[in-house]
Amino acid sequence: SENETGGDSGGKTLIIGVDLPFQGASADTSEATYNAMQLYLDQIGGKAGNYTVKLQKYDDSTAAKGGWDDATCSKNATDHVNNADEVAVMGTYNSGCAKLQVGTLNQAPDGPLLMVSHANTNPGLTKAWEPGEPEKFFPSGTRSYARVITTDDYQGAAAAQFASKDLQVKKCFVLNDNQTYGQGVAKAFADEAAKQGIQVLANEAWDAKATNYTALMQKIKSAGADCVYLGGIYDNNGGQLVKDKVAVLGDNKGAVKLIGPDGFTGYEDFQKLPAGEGTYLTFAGLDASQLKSAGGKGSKLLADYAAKYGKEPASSYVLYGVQALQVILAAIEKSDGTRKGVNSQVFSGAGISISAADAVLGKDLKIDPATGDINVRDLSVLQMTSGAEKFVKPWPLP
Amino acid sequence: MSSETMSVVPPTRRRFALPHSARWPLGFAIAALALFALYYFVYYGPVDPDFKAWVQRWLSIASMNESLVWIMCALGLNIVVGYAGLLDLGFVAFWAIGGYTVGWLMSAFFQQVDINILGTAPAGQRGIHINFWIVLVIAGALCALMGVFIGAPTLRLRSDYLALVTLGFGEIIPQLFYNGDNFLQTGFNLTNGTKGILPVDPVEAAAFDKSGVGFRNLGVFDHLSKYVIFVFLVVIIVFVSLRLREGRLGRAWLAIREDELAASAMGVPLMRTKLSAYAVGAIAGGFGGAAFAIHINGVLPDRFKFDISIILLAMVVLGGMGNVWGVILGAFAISWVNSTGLPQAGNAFNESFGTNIDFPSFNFLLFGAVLVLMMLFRREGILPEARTRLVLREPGRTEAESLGADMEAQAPELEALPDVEVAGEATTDEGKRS
Amino acid sequence: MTGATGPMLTLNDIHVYYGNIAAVKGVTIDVNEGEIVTLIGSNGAGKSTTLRTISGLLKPRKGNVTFLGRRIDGINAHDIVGLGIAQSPEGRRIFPKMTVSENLDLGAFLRKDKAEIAADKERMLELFPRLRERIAQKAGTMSGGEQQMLAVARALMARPKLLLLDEPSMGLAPVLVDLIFDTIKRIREQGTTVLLVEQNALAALGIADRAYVLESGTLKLAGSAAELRQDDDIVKAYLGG
Amino acid sequence: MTTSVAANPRPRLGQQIRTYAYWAAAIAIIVPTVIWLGWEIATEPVLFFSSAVAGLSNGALYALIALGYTLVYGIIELINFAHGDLFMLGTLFSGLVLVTILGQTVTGVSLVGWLSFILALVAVAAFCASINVTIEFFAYRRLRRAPKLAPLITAVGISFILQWVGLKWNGSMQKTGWPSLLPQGALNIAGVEIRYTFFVVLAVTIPVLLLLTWVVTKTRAGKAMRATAQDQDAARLMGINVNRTISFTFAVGGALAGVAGVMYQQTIGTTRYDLGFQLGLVAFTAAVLGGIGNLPGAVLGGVLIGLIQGINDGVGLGQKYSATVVFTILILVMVFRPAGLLGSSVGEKV
Amino acid sequence: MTAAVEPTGPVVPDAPAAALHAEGIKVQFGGLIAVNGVNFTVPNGGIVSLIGPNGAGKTTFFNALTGLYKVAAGYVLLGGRDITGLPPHRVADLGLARTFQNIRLFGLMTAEENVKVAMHSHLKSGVFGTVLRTPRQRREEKEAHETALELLDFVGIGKTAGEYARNLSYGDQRRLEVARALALRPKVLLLDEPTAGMNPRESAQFTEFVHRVRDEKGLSLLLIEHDMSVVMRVSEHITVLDRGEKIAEGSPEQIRTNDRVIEAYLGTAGKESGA
Ligand SMILES: Nc1ncnc2c1ncn2[C@@H]1O[C@H](COP(=O)(O)OP(=O)(O)OP(=O)(O)O)[C@@H](O)[C@H]1O
Ligand SMILES: Nc1ncnc2c1ncn2[C@@H]1O[C@H](COP(=O)(O)OP(=O)(O)OP(=O)(O)O)[C@@H](O)[C@H]1O
Ligand SMILES: CC(C)C[C@H](N)C(=O)O
Ligand SMILES: [Mg+2]
Ligand SMILES: [Mg+2]
Repeated sequence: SENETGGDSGGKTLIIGVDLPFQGASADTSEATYNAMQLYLDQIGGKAGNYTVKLQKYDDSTAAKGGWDDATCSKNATDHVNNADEVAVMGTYNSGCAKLQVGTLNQAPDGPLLMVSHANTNPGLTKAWEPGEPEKFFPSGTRSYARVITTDDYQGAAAAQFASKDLQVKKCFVLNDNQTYGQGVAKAFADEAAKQGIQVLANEAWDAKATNYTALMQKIKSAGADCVYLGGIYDNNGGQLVKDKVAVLGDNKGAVKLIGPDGFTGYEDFQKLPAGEGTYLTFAGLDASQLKSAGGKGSKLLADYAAKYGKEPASSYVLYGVQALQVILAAIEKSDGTRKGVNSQVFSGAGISISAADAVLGKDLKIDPATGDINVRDLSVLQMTSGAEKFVKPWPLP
Repeated sequence: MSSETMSVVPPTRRRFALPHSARWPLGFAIAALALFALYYFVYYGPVDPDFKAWVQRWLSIASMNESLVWIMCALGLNIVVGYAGLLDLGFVAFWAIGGYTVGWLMSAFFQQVDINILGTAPAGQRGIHINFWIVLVIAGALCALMGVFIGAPTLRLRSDYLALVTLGFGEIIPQLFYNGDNFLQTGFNLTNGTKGILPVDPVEAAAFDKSGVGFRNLGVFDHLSKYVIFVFLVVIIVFVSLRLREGRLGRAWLAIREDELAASAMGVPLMRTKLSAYAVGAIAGGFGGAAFAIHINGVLPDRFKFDISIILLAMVVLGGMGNVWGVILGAFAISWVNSTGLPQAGNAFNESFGTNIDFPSFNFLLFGAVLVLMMLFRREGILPEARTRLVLREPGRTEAESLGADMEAQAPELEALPDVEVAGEATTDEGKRS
Repeated sequence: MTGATGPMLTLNDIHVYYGNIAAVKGVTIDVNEGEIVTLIGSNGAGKSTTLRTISGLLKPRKGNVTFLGRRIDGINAHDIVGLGIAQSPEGRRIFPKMTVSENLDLGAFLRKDKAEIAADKERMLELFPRLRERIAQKAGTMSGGEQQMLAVARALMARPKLLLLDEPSMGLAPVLVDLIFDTIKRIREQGTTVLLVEQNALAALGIADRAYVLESGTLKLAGSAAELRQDDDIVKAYLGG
Repeated sequence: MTTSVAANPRPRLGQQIRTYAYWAAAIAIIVPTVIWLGWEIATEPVLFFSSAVAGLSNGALYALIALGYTLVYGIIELINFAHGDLFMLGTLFSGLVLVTILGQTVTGVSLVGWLSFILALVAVAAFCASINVTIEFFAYRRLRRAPKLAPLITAVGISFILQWVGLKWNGSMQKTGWPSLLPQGALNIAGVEIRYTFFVVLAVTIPVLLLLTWVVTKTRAGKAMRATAQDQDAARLMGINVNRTISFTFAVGGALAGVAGVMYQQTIGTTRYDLGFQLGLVAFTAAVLGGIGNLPGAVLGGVLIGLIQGINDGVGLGQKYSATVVFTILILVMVFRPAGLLGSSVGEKV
Repeated sequence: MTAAVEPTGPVVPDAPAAALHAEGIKVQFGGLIAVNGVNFTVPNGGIVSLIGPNGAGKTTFFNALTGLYKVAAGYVLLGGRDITGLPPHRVADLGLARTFQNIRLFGLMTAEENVKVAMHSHLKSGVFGTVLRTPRQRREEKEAHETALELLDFVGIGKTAGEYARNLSYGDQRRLEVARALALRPKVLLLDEPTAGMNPRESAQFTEFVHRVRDEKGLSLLLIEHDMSVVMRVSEHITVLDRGEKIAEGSPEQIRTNDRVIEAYLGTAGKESGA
């Protein structure tokens, strides 16, 4: 890896690692994301500037876990670094996984290896959140992580405001799945809910291994909640959780509302689950229906995707995946083809910006070179209606 | 040397022959050194990039280091199960404790305090920063203590129950770590929960790189230097295992494995002897845990699951209970297949046949099948100790008589099978003993 | 004796192995109906192995076993019991977690005649009053000798045509040793054939019609019990003379 | 006898201290627990009893699984780690029978529903029984005379293989959203809800327990099973067909796993390839808690564990400590009553 | 204790000075009193037998002496020292060794190792000594090795030192049990039915062996035995138990002619076969 050929870079092939959970509940979304990215790359001729670009899959999940896996995430990080031609990583899907990788990627011997995520919403990756964050992810002193989606401090807050203002909720019981992302978004929700005058009855973890949640729901019932917030991902036995919520606390359209974050969006299983009906969901961006109705590159890509694969992807994160790819391609295009070069395109000078015409999100985008965060902050409220996520309203943010 | 002796072959040969007991240690040393040389050249020598890629793919140093961690823990379990015959299904607890010791004492996690004992953290960082080598000793001690703590109330139990209770501890302790961000609902953050404690401080040790050997803090990518540390730890554990087995304690362990009641009537204090097996095994587990923490540069509770205990047990059994060399082989084989063999073979297969089979998901099948087939056809492991072979092959006559067990004769059904292999082994076994 | 032709039980040149080790190497034995035949020999001679082979717990690698004109080597042990061979095995092998009563019942496992079974059980308790005292005790907690009584009684509960006894007097008090030998004589009178293995060779030869002497897995001598009692070698080797 | 002193044993100080420590520890554990429970009942009766009932319904299911565990253990002293996984396959097969084959797609009670339910019970029981018998035939039978560790490890291996089957069959995700044919809804007693399905589970578990107890203690087959359990060669000498007896035991154990599978699929209705492994541990714990090998003990143990979990979820440390609580109790029972709640210890005779 | 018990033999007056003295031993299993108030003495250097019908409580009494069972009443003095209620390994340490009615060797250890196990309490080296192989540890191991071989030779199975115990013949296993017990350097050796399964000739040889052990190792022996020829020849003093109680004690001659013993134990024929 030392003898990197710096000079003559014409036609050199560079690799973008695509690090997603290709197994378990998120598998469909990951597969669709990868396919959409490949589709987009093919459409633009597989090149970024002078460089030929290839995608390489990395699976950060295991069949055994049925979702992302600590050990696999850490191992992938090493593999990314060891793959000499890889200049950037697109991913990961789950914030917890990203937090295990960024530190390693950042210390790659030949310069920090850039990661751009389309789905990590946990704030700590780019801004102060838990002790030591985000500095602890960047031991080399240079930032190397960016994302094209908003963060949970906003998402949680939006959900709390929606619950209070639109749903008139008074007492909310907050659950989290005990993972990085789930705890974060649950905390953000609980903090804002308290500010909004909602009584937060508890913020406690649900056990993904439990056979059922009847006793837990009884507890929520006897606490008198009129709202249950699920901070976490559907993968963690979310189906059973929702079923037991309905069995004990009644319909989601009834007295006790059920609210979830983006971790419950895009799962076909959940959409098919009868008990899911009426659940409110937030999404830390624009959902597919909005992107489609906005027209432009995004909606064209979705149409092409549907033409090629028979149906549109279930998750809105698929387009965000392509958006992350666009950011990486832009960085590669401007760079000298080395890891260091690619990364510094994002985190120095003006950073990366993509015009509304080019961006699949259809907005003028800019990655803040100081933090790696994106300038647009969209938040959508959705509701599970007859087996599909239906857009309810956007939630304006400060 | 006179010409007559020259003509006689055997004496000349004997001059080069190794004592039997030195064969395996020497083999191990050669393998370890050869690997070191290989990695050194792959990383820092002028090697063909294809070869480098090949090594990285099939025998990457990171997975080698992980194998070494498995080996340490398997060796620890071997003392408990293989030597003392105490079935422990919760060994993962020690691995976890060893890991967290590093997490606690070598990171910025405890922001409340500022302790630095020969630590390697960047100046000004709060937390507890103690030198790895001290922490290693602490981890061993803590695990030994935990071993005694776990053992004391439970070692009186019959073997099955002991298995269950250790299993219980193997579930409880990781769960306490897992939920330790709000330890027992007290609000105290003991372990940072699922998010784990990372990164941990670098280890200060001999570093091997392009420029040769130096003494400095190791970085995330100093795999080779960590390899040296891990091999060193394995050597210590092997050495202690071998020495203990020979002595008074090893005999007492064996006696307990054979017949607890008779052992106690012969003056062997049961509790103390069993506890010592637990403690010594736990220390090895603690070393493994500490090594693992510096290998992955942190600790994450998710790794410490029940299956780890089972896999460790499988390693011990596959390799040959009671024989450290067998256990090393077994542990290496299983961890290599899990981390590298299966996925890479799968990739190779998928690439060349254009299929899309998810090979790693077959590891359940592979793993299960290996266990079952081993038990059916080679119960004593790949590299059995003569004694263990007998334990698992054909229980003795006295046992059958005194316990009224069902193990007296070979099953008539089996008698009917032409069992050539068994015959061959039995003779070699006889040969070895004499 | 019911006019059957030929011996009731024949072992014809049997070879029996434990794994690789030959325990019995070419033994030929006949037992005629109504006889008491004893098998003597020093430790490890292969006596118990022979009995286990008859019962079908072991399979001879070579040779055959015939019972009432039928080959029984290779037949399942439980079927052999059905043919009328019961054994009181070496080491007692009572069911330790079952009561004395249940143990006795199991002796009659293959029998269907409830009333008769009850009567037989009563008879056993009569014979060994100690067992009656302990009737509801878990057999495993009984003393060695008590277990031995139970093992013999259990075998008798099967009402076998051929009874195999492996060291029935082991660990018994002298009074009971006498009782056991008396009992053996008595059941023979009632028509049961007995093959007896004993260390207490003197006593065994005292009640047996014929005897076989085993030595390291092979047959060393055979003859009438009375003859063997006079044989100097035998006396020297086994009777402590 | 000149000095016929009725000498009393002279207790040693160390021993005395140990006895006191033992009792002190027992009291130190029991008293606060009882006080705490009392306090919870007094302050939040509805929550307490609701959680308890929720736990009990799980417990009844654990009991069914534990029965199969204890039965097999009782006969061949094998901790059959694969039992839970067989149960998991049972849940999947139940789904297959009811949804795919019988075409049940909506939740709700009907005569056809009940008939299908009963048919599923029979079919799944038969399915699991035959798998179990097959496993016994190919694996455990060859290990009859091997020391305990060998079949134990084999069982672990089989467990992995069955999990793999589940993984390939169902994928690595939770399978959920099956329709249930059992009456939904709940009986409300002073605010405490008892789901109707609980009664169905009881209506299955209790007769099964009684039937099994009768089989094991009263029938010839049962006697053969117990004899085989203790000494296989001696059992052969009694005329017992040991292989058939063990096959029969595995068949019954498998059928129990199947019945539990149907009940689980119909009442809880979420499964995953590793469900069986987890519940297997719980069920095994239940079996040991009750006294392993003891049938009523298994049911008691299962119900107790469910109850404890429920109370812990509702008013205790919370769900995330459920394994900790269950296993702590298990360890305490092992320490204070090593033979389990209903088991009796037979000391070794020397 | 029933009044019927007559001290028929030379009662040891100075009990505490005896090698082993048990007073009022009572063992209970639930409602069953297996041993009831038995007083018992093994004089220094004596060979004493315990006989009695099956189920009389002999083995149970042994187990009570060696700490395997808890006594409900009574105490045990070993060389004047109270050992009641001590755990088995402590009892063994203090010099009370035993063999088992059912042989309980460590089957998969060699004969030599079997013997060395019993030296556990005499050896001193700990974990560190063993790992570092200190000179002291090496010396100790060497001595242990020599002692073990010596003991095996003593019981006549020196050739089998390297054999696994389970491969030894029955008679050799019995001998190994004795060698192992001797390795404890006991003051008193308890043998439970040592000749069971031996043929009369071997039993006869055993008698001499017992004397040799006593004389050369300078210890006291207590044995349980049903073979009257052995008992009568070997014992200096015999105690008879029946139903947990002592019904007689005395010299072999006294016992042989004691009516109660004949009735309960020997039977009429017992005399002939025992002679
Ligand atoms: N389960 C076994 N495994 C291996 N070898 C055995 C087994 N059982 C017996 N043997 C060996 O087979 C030979 C014959 O043993 P067997 O038990 O038949 O002798 P025996 O004549 O009954 O002696 P004893 O008087 O001691 O009962 C002996 O050498 C013995 O060690
Ligand atoms: N654990 C126990 N539980 C219940 N009863 C027991 C237990 N152990 C022994 N017994 C009973 O106590 C009595 C004494 O048994 P013990 O073994 O001491 O007899 P023994 O004198 O050694 O007889 P043997 O000469 O037959 O060996 C017997 O009746 C036996 O059934
Ligand atoms: C797609 C989501 C389930 C992932 C989540 N936003 C996270 O950061 O982990
Ligand atoms: Mg025999
Ligand atoms: Mg006895």
